[in-house]
Amino acid sequence: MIHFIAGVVSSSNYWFIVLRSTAPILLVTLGAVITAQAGIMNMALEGSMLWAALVGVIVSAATGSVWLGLLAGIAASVMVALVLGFFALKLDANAVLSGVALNLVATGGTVFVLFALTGDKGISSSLPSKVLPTLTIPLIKDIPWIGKVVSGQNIIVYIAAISVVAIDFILRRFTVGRRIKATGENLDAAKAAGIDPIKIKFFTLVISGILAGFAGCFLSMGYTSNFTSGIAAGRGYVANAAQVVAGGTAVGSIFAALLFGLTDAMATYLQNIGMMPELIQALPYAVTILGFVVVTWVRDRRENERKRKLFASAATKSATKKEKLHGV
Amino acid sequence: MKILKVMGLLLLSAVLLFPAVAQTPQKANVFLLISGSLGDKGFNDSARASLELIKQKYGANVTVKYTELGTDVAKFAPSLEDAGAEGYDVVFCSNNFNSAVQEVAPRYPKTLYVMYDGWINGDIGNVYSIQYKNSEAGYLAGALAGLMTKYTTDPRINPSNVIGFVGGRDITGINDFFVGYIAGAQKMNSSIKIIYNYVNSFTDTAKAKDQALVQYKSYNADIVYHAAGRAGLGVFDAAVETGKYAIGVDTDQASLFGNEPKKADLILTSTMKRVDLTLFQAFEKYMSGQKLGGQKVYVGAAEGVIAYAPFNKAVPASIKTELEKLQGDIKAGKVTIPSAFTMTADEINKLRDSVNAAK
Amino acid sequence: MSNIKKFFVDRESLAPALVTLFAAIFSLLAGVVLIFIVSKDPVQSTKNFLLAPFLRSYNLYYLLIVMVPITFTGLALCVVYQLRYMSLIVDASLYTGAVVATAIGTLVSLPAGIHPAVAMIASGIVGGLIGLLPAILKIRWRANELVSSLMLNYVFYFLGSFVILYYLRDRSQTILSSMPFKQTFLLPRLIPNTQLHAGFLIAAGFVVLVSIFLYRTRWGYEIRITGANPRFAMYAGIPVTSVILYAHFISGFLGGVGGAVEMSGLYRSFIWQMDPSYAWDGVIVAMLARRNPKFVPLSAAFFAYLRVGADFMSRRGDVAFEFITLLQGMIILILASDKIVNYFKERQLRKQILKNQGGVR
Amino acid sequence: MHTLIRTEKLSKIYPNGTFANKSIEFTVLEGEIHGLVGENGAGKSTLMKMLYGEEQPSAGQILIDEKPVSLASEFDAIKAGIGMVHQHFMLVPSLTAAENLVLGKEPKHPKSRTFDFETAARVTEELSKQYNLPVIAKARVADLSVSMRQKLEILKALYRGARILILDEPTAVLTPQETEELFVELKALRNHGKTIIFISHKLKEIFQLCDRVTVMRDGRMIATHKVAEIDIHQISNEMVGREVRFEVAHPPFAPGAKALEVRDLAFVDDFGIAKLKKVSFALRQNEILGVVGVDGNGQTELVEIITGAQRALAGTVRANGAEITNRSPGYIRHHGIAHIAEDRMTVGTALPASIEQNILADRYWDRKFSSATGFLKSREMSAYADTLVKEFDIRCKSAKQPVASLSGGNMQKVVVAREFTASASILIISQPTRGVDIGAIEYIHSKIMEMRGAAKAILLVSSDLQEVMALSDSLIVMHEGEIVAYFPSAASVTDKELGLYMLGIKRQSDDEIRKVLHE
Repeated sequence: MIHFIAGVVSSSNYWFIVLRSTAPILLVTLGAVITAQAGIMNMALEGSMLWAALVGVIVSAATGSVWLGLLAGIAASVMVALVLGFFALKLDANAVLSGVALNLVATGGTVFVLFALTGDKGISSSLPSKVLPTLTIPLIKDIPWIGKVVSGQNIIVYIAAISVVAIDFILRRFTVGRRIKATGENLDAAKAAGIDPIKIKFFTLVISGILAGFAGCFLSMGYTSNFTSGIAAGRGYVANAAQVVAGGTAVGSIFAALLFGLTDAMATYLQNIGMMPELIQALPYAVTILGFVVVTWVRDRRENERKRKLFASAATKSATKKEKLHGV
Repeated sequence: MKILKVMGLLLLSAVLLFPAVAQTPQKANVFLLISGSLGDKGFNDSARASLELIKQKYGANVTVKYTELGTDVAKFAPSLEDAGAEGYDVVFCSNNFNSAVQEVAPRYPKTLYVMYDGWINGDIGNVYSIQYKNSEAGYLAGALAGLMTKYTTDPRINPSNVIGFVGGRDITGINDFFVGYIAGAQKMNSSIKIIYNYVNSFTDTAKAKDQALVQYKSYNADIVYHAAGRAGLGVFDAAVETGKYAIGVDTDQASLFGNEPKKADLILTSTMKRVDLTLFQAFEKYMSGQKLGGQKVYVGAAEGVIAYAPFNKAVPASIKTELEKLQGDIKAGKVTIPSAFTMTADEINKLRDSVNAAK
Repeated sequence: MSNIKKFFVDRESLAPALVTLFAAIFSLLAGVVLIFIVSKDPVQSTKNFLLAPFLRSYNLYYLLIVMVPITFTGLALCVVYQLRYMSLIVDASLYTGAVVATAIGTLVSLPAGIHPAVAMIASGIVGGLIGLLPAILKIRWRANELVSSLMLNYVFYFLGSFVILYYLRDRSQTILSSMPFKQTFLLPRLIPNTQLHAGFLIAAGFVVLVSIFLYRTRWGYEIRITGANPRFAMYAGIPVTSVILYAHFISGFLGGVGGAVEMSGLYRSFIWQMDPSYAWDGVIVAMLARRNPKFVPLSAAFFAYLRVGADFMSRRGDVAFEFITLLQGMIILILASDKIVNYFKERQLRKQILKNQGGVR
Repeated sequence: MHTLIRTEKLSKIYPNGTFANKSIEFTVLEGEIHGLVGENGAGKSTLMKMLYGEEQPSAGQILIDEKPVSLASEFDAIKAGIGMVHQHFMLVPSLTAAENLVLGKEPKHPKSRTFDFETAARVTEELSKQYNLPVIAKARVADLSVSMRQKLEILKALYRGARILILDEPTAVLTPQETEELFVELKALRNHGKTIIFISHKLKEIFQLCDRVTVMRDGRMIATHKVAEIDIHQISNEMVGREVRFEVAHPPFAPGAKALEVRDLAFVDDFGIAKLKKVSFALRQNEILGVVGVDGNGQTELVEIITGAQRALAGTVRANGAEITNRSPGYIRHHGIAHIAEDRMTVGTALPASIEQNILADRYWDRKFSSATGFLKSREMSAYADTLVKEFDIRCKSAKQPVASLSGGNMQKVVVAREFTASASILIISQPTRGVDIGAIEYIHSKIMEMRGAAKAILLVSSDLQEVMALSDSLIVMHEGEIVAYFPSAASVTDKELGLYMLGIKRQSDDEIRKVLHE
């Protein structure tokens, strides 16, 4: 068993599949991270993905252009995020409940629309939709092991990678990142500094909508070549769990999404050696919860440790730190 | 459309007014209930196609109607009830309705319930149930795959003797395909190894694609056969992505990808399970006055229900001939094919293990 | 008469009831508008949608049957909503409860009457234990209960179908189906030739039990106080942690029993091909009931009415029944945004005070 | 001098019905330090929130430079040249001082348009030097001392070009040295031409610092004076509204046995500040032990630990001989401790619940109210609630109405009704009359004295010095998480003397302090 796992992990094909199945999760996790940093939980990511997947397929089939499809899909996804923002930020509705409601609207609405357009409920196979291209990267493709993993992936996989950098930039390099952080960490402080928290939250919602749009379009126009009902398959929810594991950073999102992607891909392989498929499929979700719990636990412990240390120094009144900070 | 409805209503009232007259019915209403959804380019679409055949033959003498019910089994019985109460003469439904049919059919003895892809539990006078010899379909696919994987002059075929299988669920109906597939492949290629996965769903195309990708890429499978309903369409996506072959199931799936030649070119053939034909034939019999209620039939290649779809041009003539001969033999009952229905769980496990390419 | 009035009119104020009514009416109107957009014969479709239970008697029975599981999940969610928790784990409780009941219904031999009762208790306990998990994760590790319950729902769905598939499956069936339940396990049908089963009465009984529990016992009292203000509850000496735990156990218990009742009442073997996800329906039932169990039958009936109408209409016409999921989402959105109503309430209050104070000084 | 800010008939009513500001006519001149005094709940903070755009006036208007302005948000206020230093600092702990300073108006790299941290840090240091307000630009705010955070807040306002600085009780969190330092800095700012509004309820500070002072009471503006022209008594009269506030009949003091004993209690808050450092004292029956101190010197934490809302890092608490350290509030209540929480809105009551539920929340389990099988006796419950409503004069339509619908005073009476009938031997009373009308204050005070007469041991914590002095038999003074003085007889000490201890200027010897343990 261990031998088998080691064999799988060392194969480039495994990592190819990992990257592929991690990409959509990574995209939505980034979306969940950036909204969470601004202090709003985007529970509607699942719905965003569903609408993006459907609208992408419909528009690409209607126009014959995969790029227009992608654009329309992203627009649909952003729309969902904006509606969430409207209810949660303008009408003061509970953000989580509104998100859940929007997901329901999406689950039913996508099938409803698909049926109204094609007469089919389950799959868009009657629509001649297009597929996003895969890319072969010139030099990298020739590197022995890495080339097989990194090159030849769907364009969205690379967009996911670029998104990590982009979100990292937004959060750490751009001024808006500080405003996002201020809004999420101390809303009153942000307001007192003249920042409009609602604007910031809307901004993050739009970003998360774009990211979920990419992810949704990937699912129906790359990952597979059709929209199928419920195609998001809970990835939006997984993202909200992974967001916690990510610890609020773009780089953390990679690890969090990989946690799911690695086990998800491994599950396919473990099935091959006769592990019970149903049990194996529970694994990625179980691992995500585990990661979720471990991360919060470690964070709490670290916090307590910090407090204890501070007390030790305060009690002994050596207070070197205090002096240093008071002094100057 | 409206005229049709009015006519349907007229017909309906005619049927309701003169039930006794219709010894050999001249007119009939048919209702097809679909579990899951259409668009699978297979099983369910095939069932819907039967309605077309019926319309073609009987024209204005029949009204046909279908509805997609999804996976919520709670609504199956009320839907059947509805069909019965509205006086439909013939109701088509799949084996997923088994318990609902048991519940409802006795209440509407005038309606004939045609249940396909499984036998009804118990004996009910107005239920006609049809079981298919899935294992024969599997056997056909296995034979093709077993031969093709040796045909290494084709650049898409690698030297390893590994083929793949993606099943919907680890259940008897699917394992029947699989058992036949193994037997057929072994018959044609004694050193065959098979890599297999179950999607655990008949709808999750993405998962099926993931699994097929693993089979193609990590285990060097040249050909993957699927029996996973709508989810199985993901296998074709994987075939396109890796440039390898796949075998379709239930209908001539290659012909359904007219707008996607890349996909169609990689589907070597499909093992057809003519749900459309069996339902049509059942209806013909009904119209000719035969009593079908209470019967359970087991149909396969002999009845022309299970057969190869036209072969892809990638299949060399020599293989084609050999397979056509095989198909004839099966039709004539000259080949013994194991069936999952007669095997214990252990036997199935052992069989799968013995050919598992991952072990 | 005054008692009846007292039953329906919320003590605190009428506003929430009005919002609820508004949401219900709005959803029906939105439904009709949608029908007119997509249907070729909108009048007939609308008629089928709105009048289904009155057009055909079996639709009425179907409505009552549909009410059973969503009454259970609605009650279960009422209990957690009283705590202002958002856990959706009742989905896993119900599914796993059905699996446990299937095991007992197929493998164990017991006398009639006792057999389903034992199954319900066992399913309830298993469901209750599952219900505890998100609460424990929240209390111990501050993990958001909605997210963790959604993840756990997947885990338990896969575990449950694993058990069905490998231990309880009827191998002679082509499809996924458990072995048939033993006769002793089945609940009686209330009306011959219909599927309306005794589980309906059990659900009704649980409505009464949960109402009494929440509003007439000290444990329910603790739950309500804790929900109203957990810091206050802690301060007043209420063992908040254990309150949260037993409330979640009870919620899961209700889910588990609901699963068992569905199995022994409606079905003859376990034939769920997928998770029926009754918890999502429970969300809206509990919200429409304003987390008060005594209103659950009413809101479950409303929801079942929507669903039966949508099914009937979609079979008869050209509108997909999925549109009720759409309506469901809209109802939640409206109910979640009752801040709009609060806003008007506050504005009125402010005006009143200004008026009372006159010109000030 | 030029009138910088003027308000006309400015009124504010909160959604819950609180009438916080009534037709305020408030004027600030350019270049002055203007004091704003009043007791808790007098409406100072509300007035300032309106000036800073955080709250919108219900009526009236604000004029700056004699021009009407609409301050719809903080952003508008900043644009109008107003800066505010809140009592609770508006800082983002995980960001650095420099990042906090420029938040909302960040410098960017000219080319990449990314955040320019180096410039931010440089600007911070320059401003810091210019106004002589030292901060460490590159340190995270979480690591800064309280006074440095305050300076950062002032710099933040200045960075945004504030002409007018509002400081909301800035000295509440400072040590005396820090306070003095701050005053020097503020005067320097005035000399730079800035206008400062200084909010406080400490009159001494007003006289040290301000040019003019405005007094508020009960949401109204009472008067504005030049500080040089009035004396402290006049202001204090205006603040209180009558000559003598408290005259409580004090029966002779005859302390009984030790009821509550606290030893070596230590606690560190989330920011790593040691809020309690080895606090020890004992409380006896028949005794009202007052706890005196400037807000934020550990009183809140002390009460929270005794009543089980917080866990102590070290130390023990014993009630009637039983150890209750770090036990659950329920356990502690069972051991004879009742508690009037300082914050009745978030802790002391459950606002959406009914008066009845609030009154019975600590005793619903009693056999009087619920049967052995767990069923509630609703008739007994409502009868009981009705009697308490009557006995404690809670003004309401019915005991079934939610507490949220009551006025502050009546809300507090609900708390008092519950806690004083809890059959506890020890009462922990925090801020019993904060934000409560005069009538209710007198009533609550008389009830407290009644409790003392009933042989209870009472720990009284209040930031209202007069209240503590009038009610208490003996006093302890807390400063920076420590007990710095113990007075066995409250009558023998003056408020001036207490002030020296409260501000940390004086400290008793350890031996004297230890007497509070009565060993």
